[in-house]
Amino acid sequence: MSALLKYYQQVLRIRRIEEAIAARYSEQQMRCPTHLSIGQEAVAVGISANLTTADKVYSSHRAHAHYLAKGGSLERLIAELYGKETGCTGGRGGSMHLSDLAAGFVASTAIVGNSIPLAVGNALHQQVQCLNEMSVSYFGEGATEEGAFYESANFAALRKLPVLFVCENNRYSVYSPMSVRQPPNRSIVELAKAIGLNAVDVDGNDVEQVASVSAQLIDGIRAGNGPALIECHTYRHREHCGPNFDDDLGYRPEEEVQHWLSRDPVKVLADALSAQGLSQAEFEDLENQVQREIEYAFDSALAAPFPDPANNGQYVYAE
Amino acid sequence: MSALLKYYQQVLRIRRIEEAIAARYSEQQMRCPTHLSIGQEAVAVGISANLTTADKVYSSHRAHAHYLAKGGSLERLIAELYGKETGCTGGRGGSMHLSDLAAGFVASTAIVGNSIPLAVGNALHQQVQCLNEMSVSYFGEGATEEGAFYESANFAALRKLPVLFVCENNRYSVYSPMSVRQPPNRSIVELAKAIGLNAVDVDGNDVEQVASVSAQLIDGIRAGNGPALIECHTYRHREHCGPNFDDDLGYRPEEEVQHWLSRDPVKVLADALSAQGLSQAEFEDLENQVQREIEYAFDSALAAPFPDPANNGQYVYAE
Amino acid sequence: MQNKAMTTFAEQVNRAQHEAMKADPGMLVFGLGLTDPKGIFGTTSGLGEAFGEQRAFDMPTAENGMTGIAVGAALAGSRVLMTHQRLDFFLLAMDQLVNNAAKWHYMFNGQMKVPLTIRLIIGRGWGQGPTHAQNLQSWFAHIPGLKVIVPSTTDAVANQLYSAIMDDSPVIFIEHRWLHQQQCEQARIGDITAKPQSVRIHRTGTDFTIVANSYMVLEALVAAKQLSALGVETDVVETSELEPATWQPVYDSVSKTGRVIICDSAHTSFSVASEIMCSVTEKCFGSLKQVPIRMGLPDYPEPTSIALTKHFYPTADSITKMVMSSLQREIPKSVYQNIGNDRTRPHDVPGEWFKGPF
Amino acid sequence: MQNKAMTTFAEQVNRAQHEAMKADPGMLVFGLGLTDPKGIFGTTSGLGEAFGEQRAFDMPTAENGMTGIAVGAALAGSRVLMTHQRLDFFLLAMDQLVNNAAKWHYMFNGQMKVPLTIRLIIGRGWGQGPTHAQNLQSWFAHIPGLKVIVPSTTDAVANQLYSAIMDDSPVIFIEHRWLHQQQCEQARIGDITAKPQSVRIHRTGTDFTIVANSYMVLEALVAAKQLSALGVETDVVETSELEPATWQPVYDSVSKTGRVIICDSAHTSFSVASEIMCSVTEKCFGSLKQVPIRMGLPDYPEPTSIALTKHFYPTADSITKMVMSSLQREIPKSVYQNIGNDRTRPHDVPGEWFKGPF
Ligand SMILES: Cc1ncc(C[n+]2csc(CCOP(=O)(O)OP(=O)(O)O)c2C)c(N)n1
Ligand SMILES: Cc1ncc(C[n+]2csc(CCOP(=O)(O)OP(=O)(O)O)c2C)c(N)n1
Ligand SMILES: [Mg+2]
Ligand SMILES: [Mg+2]
Repeated sequence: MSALLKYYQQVLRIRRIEEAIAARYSEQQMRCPTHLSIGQEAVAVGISANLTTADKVYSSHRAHAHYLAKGGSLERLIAELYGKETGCTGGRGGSMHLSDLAAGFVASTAIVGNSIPLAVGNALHQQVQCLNEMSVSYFGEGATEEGAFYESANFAALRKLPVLFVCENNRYSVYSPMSVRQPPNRSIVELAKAIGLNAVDVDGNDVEQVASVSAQLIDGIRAGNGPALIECHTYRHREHCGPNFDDDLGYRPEEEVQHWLSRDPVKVLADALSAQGLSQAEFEDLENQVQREIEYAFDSALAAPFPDPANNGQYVYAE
Repeated sequence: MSALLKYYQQVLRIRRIEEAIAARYSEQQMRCPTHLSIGQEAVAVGISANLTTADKVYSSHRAHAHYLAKGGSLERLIAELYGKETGCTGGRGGSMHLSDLAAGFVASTAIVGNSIPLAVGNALHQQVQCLNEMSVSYFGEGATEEGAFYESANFAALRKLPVLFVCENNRYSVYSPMSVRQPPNRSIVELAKAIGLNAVDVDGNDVEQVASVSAQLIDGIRAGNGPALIECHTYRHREHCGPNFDDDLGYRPEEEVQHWLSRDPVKVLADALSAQGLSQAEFEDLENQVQREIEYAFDSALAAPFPDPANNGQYVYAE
Repeated sequence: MQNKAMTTFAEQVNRAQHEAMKADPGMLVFGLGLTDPKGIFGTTSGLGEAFGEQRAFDMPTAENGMTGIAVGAALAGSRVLMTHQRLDFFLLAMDQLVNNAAKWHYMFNGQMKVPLTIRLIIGRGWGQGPTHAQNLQSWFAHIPGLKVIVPSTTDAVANQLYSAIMDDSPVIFIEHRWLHQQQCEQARIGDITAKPQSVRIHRTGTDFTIVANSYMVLEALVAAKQLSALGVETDVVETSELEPATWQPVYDSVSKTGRVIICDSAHTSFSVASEIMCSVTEKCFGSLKQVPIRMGLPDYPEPTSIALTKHFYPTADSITKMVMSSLQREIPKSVYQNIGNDRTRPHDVPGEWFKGPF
Repeated sequence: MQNKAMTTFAEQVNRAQHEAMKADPGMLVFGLGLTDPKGIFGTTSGLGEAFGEQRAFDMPTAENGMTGIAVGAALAGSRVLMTHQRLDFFLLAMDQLVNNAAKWHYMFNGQMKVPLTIRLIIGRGWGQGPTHAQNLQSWFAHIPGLKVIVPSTTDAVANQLYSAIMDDSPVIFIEHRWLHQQQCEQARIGDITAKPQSVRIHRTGTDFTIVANSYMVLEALVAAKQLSALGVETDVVETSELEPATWQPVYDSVSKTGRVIICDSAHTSFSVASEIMCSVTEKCFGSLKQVPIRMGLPDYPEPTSIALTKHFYPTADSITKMVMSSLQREIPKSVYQNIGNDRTRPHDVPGEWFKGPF
C-alpha cells in the first residue's frame, strides 16, 4: 500500500470515528465533555508514523486523534465515552482522560498544559534507564501560554531529554483568538528555539509534511541531540467542546473558516489519491471498512455493562 | 557634580550600608534572613538614574540596593532588620519584604519570581489609568526559570505595558551554577525577545553602561513601545544569605571570583575617579558622609522600640 | 437588567459586575473567555461592550501569572475581579493567592490593600470528573487574610458579589455551577449595596438544625420540607461566609435544637463541615443532645461515568434519611417511597434543560 | 552511617534516602540545592557522590514544572523523592500535586501508580516570617489520594521516610525544621524497613489526652512532665499520619480519659486539629467529660520581628496552663514560676547553636 493511501486510511478512520461520536452525542448517552479532533487528524497520523509502540505519548483534552493514531483501542475509547466498565479507564476518566498503555498512549489530561511536564518526566525516566524509546507531548497553542510548558521545555533542553513537543496551533483557545493571548509577532518556533529546543513549524494539514519533518526531529532526538518542538498549523472544524458546528457565533472570520475547510486533510488526501487514480470503488471500500469497525465499537460499547459504583472506593491509594 | 561622581557616591553608599549590616549581623540582633547586594550595586544605581519617584519598583529577596537606589529610607530599612516598630513594615516583613511607598519602591517579596507579575499588574494599572509613570521589576537569573516570569512577560508584551524587567544575572541561585538550571547556550536576552520584549544585555558592574542602555529602553517604554528587559551581568561577593564570604565552600571557581572582584563596581568607579583626579581627601569625605548617615541609622534603629505584639491581630483584613 | 418578572442566579451575578464597574470607574474585570460569545455561562456577557476592552478582557491561559497581575493591579489601586471557569484551574495560582494576596495587607503593616475578588466555579455532573468538579473551599477558609463567600440563592447573590467586589480585602467567591439557572422573582431582589448577611436562616423549627452552604442549601430546603411532613421541624441555616466569627446564629440554633447536621459539597475529611462541627461543639457542648453529624462527599475523586456518580453527591433524601435515623425514627414506607419522587431528571444534570457538553 | 553513640534527625533523614537509593536502583532524588555544599540542612549530603548526578541532582527554580516531571518519571516507573526547602515554595505546584499526582491512580482505574514522595520543610523563627513558615498540612490531608506523614522524633523518622519512599502512592512528608538537630541514641533506631506506626503513644496517664504531631510532640512531652508534677497524668498521643482511619488509638485514649487537648502547628481554623477534634467527638461523644480543646497558631501570618513572635507559637507552658485551667485547677505559684525556666534560649531559635541567617 502506498504511504499516501495508508495516511488517508488513518486520517479517514479518525475522521469517521469522530463524526460518529458527534452524530450520536446528542442522544445524551455519552455524558462527558468531549473535544473532537475533526480537522486536525493529519498531525497525529503524521507524527505517529515515526513512533513505535515503545514510545510513550501524553496529550491534552483534545486527545482522540492522538490516542487512535498511536494505536489506542477504538472499542475502549467509545466505551469510555459511554461511561462503561470496558472503557479505557473503566468510566472513571471520560473523554479527557484516555489511556492505552499497550499502545504506548500513556494518558491525556484535562488541565491545559499539565501533561507537558509528565511527558518530560517520562523522558527523564527513559534517559536514566537508557531505554530505547522516546516521549511525545501533544498540546495546543494555548498551552504554550502556561508556565508549565516553559518550565518543562527548559528542563528537557537542560538535560537533553528524548522528548518531542507537538504543538497543534489551531489559532483558538475555546473562542479566544491569538490576539487576546499572545503578542502579534509571536513565533512559537522562535520561542522554542530560544528556550533551547530544536524547532520547526509545518502545515499541520499536510500529513506527509508532518511525517517527514517530524521524522527528522525524531531521528535527532533518538540520536541523543536533545528535545525538539514541531508546531503544526491546523484548524478545528467544530465547536471547542461538543459535537456541533458553531460558526454561527461569529468568533472566527468566515474567510478563515473557508480557507481551512478547503484544506481539510481528508479532502486534500482524497484529491491526491484521486489524482493518482484511486477508484471510487476503492474509496468506498475504505469507507465501508471504517464504518464496520465503528459500528462494532458502538455496538459493543452500548452492550457493555456500566461499572459498579460499589467499587468507587477502590484505587484511591495504590495497594 | 559629575555623573560619575554621583554614581560613585550612590554605589559607595549602598556598599557601606551593606557592609555595616554584615559587620553587625553576627551580633544576633538582626534576626531575619538577609540577602546582601554587595557586588551588584551598580545595577540598581544605573537603573534608578532614569526613574522618577512616580515610577514604581518591585523586587525580590535581594532588594536592599534596589530599595536604597530608588530612595527608600535608610533608617526604616535598618529598623526593619532589627525588627523595630519604625521599620518600613513595622517589623512584620523583615529584610525580604521592604517597602517605601513615598519613594516609589512598592515592595520586595521572598518567593522567587513572584513579584514579577505584581510589577506587570502595576503597569496594567498605569496603562489603563493613563498615568505618566512606569513599573520596574528586579529579579535574578534564577527567577527566569519560573513560569511566573514567562507568563508575566507574555502578558506585558501582549498589552504593551510600561514595564522594565531587570534581570541581575549573578550566575548563581544560592550555590547552584547555571549548568544545573539552564541549557548551555541559553541567552536570556534572546529568550526575552522571543517572548516579545525589547531586550539587551549589559555589563552590570558598569554603572554608566547600565544607566545609558536602560535609558534607551526606558525611553521606548515611556513612548508606548512596549515592555523591555535588560540583563545585567554581575556577581555577588558574599554568601547567598547572610553576612559572610563563603568561597571556602568551593562552589565558585577561584578565577571567576577573582575576575569579578577585580571588576568590583566600587573599585572600578574609584579608579575612574582617581584617574580624573579626585583627591584622597575628597574620597575620604565621601566615606565620612556615608559613615555618619549609617551610624545615625543604626543608632536610631537600636533606640527605637519594638512593635507591640498586642497589635498582631491588626491588618489581617482591610478596614 | 430587563424588566421581567423573573431573574436567574447567572443574571444576578452578571448584574453585580455591571453595577460594580459603573460604581467604580477604575475597576477591571478579566478571565479566560470573559468576553467570548458565551461569556462564562452568561455571567459576564455585555461587560466588554459596556466598558471596553481596556477594562473588561479575555486573557492568556496563564492562571498563576494572571492572578499575580490581578494582585499587582489591585495593589496599584485598580479594583479587580477575576473569574476562573473551574476552581480546579485555579490550583495553578496558589502561590500568588496565598503568599501575596492573602498576606499583603498584613505583612506590609496595613500600608497597601488588595481589592481583589476571584470568582471560582464548581463543576458537577455530566462527566465533569476528577479535575473539573473540586470544591476546595476549606483550603481558602484556612488561610488568614482571605474572605470566602459561597452564595446559594438568586435573591442574595448580586448583593453578595457586589459587596465582595467592593471589599478592600481579597475575596474568594465560589459559585456552584448548578445554581446558575436558578430562578427567582425580580421583586425579591434587594438593595445591591446593603451589607450582606454572613449567615442566613431560611426556615425555623425546634427539632433539628440543618447547616449548609452553596448548592447544598437547596437540598437542605427540600429535606426540611420532607422532614416537616414526617413531623420533624428544622432550622435551615446557611453559612455563606466561611468565617467562624460570623457563625453565632448557627450556635444559637444548635443551642436551641441540640441536634445538628452539617452538609458540605466537598470531601468530608478536613473540610468546612469539620470546622463547623468543631466550632459548634466548642460553643454548644452543653446543649448537644446527640453528636453532631457531618455529611459531605466521599473521600475519593468524582468519577466521570454517570453510573458512578449516582450516590456521590448527598441529596435532600440523604439528609432526610440521616436525620430520621439519628433520631431513631422510622420513615413510614408510604412516605419513604415518595421521597425524591418529584425529580425525574437524571441525577447528573441540574435540570432537564441541561444538554451538555460542558 | 558512622558508628557513634548519638545521631540526629537530619542524619536519619539522610540515611533513609541513602538506604532507599540503594534498595531501589531506579530511584531518583532531586530538589533545589540537593547536591550543593549545604545539602538541604545536611539532609541530602552525599547523595550526589554516592549515586551520581543522573540519579541525584539539583534543578531549575521551577517548582510546578519540576513536580510534574517528578510525577511523570514516577508514572514511567522511577521511584522519585523530591525536596523543597520550604513548604511555602511548593504552593506553586498545587496543580501537579492535586490534579495529577493525587488522582492519577484513581482516575486511570488503577492502571498506573505514582511512587512519589515530596519532602516539605516548615520554617520557624529567626524572622522566617509570613512566607517562609507556613504549615499547610490540612490542605494535603483534605485531598483524597495523598498520604501525609508528619514525623517528630529521631528514632522513628528514618523508618517513616523510608516507608514513604517505598509506598507506591504519593506521600507528602512534612519536616519541621526545628527537629533537624534533635539527638537520639543510635541504639534506639529500629529496623528501617518495618511498617511505621501511624499513631504512637509516647506516655500514658488517665487524666487527660494530649494529641500532637510534628514539633508539637516535643512541647507536649515537656508539658506532660510539668502536668505530672502538678498531679495530672496524661496520655501523649502522636498522630504522625494525617488519616482519620488510622486514629483508633486516639479515640481509645479519649474514651479512657474523657478529656483531650489537640495541638497543631498550623493556623487553628479549618485545621488538622479541627478534624481530629471532629473525629474524636464523633467517636467518643459519650465519653467526653468536657469539650475537647484545640490549640494552634493564631489566624494571622507569622510576623518577622522577634518581638512579634513571642506568643505566636504555643509551647509546653501554653499546653500546661490550658489543661490546668480546663480542669479548673490552679497552678501553685511556686510551680508556675518554674514552668519553662529550663529554657534560656531566645524563643525564636531551636537551640543555642542556631545563629541564623536562614
Ligand atoms: C488550566 C486550565 N485553564 C483553562 C482550562 C479551560 N480550557 C479547556 S480547553 C482550553 C483551550 C486550550 O486551548 P489550546 O491549548 O489551544 O487547545 P485546543 O482546545 O485549541 O485544542 C481551555 C482554556 C483548562 N482546562 N485548564
Ligand atoms: C519559589 C521559591 N523557590 C525557592 C526559593 C529559595 N530561594 C531563595 S533565593 C533563591 C535564589 C534565586 O536565585 P536568583 O533568582 O538568581 O537570585 P539571586 O539570589 O542570585 O540574587 C532561592 C532558590 C524561594 N525563595 N522561592
Ligand atoms: Mg488551540
Ligand atoms: Mg542569581
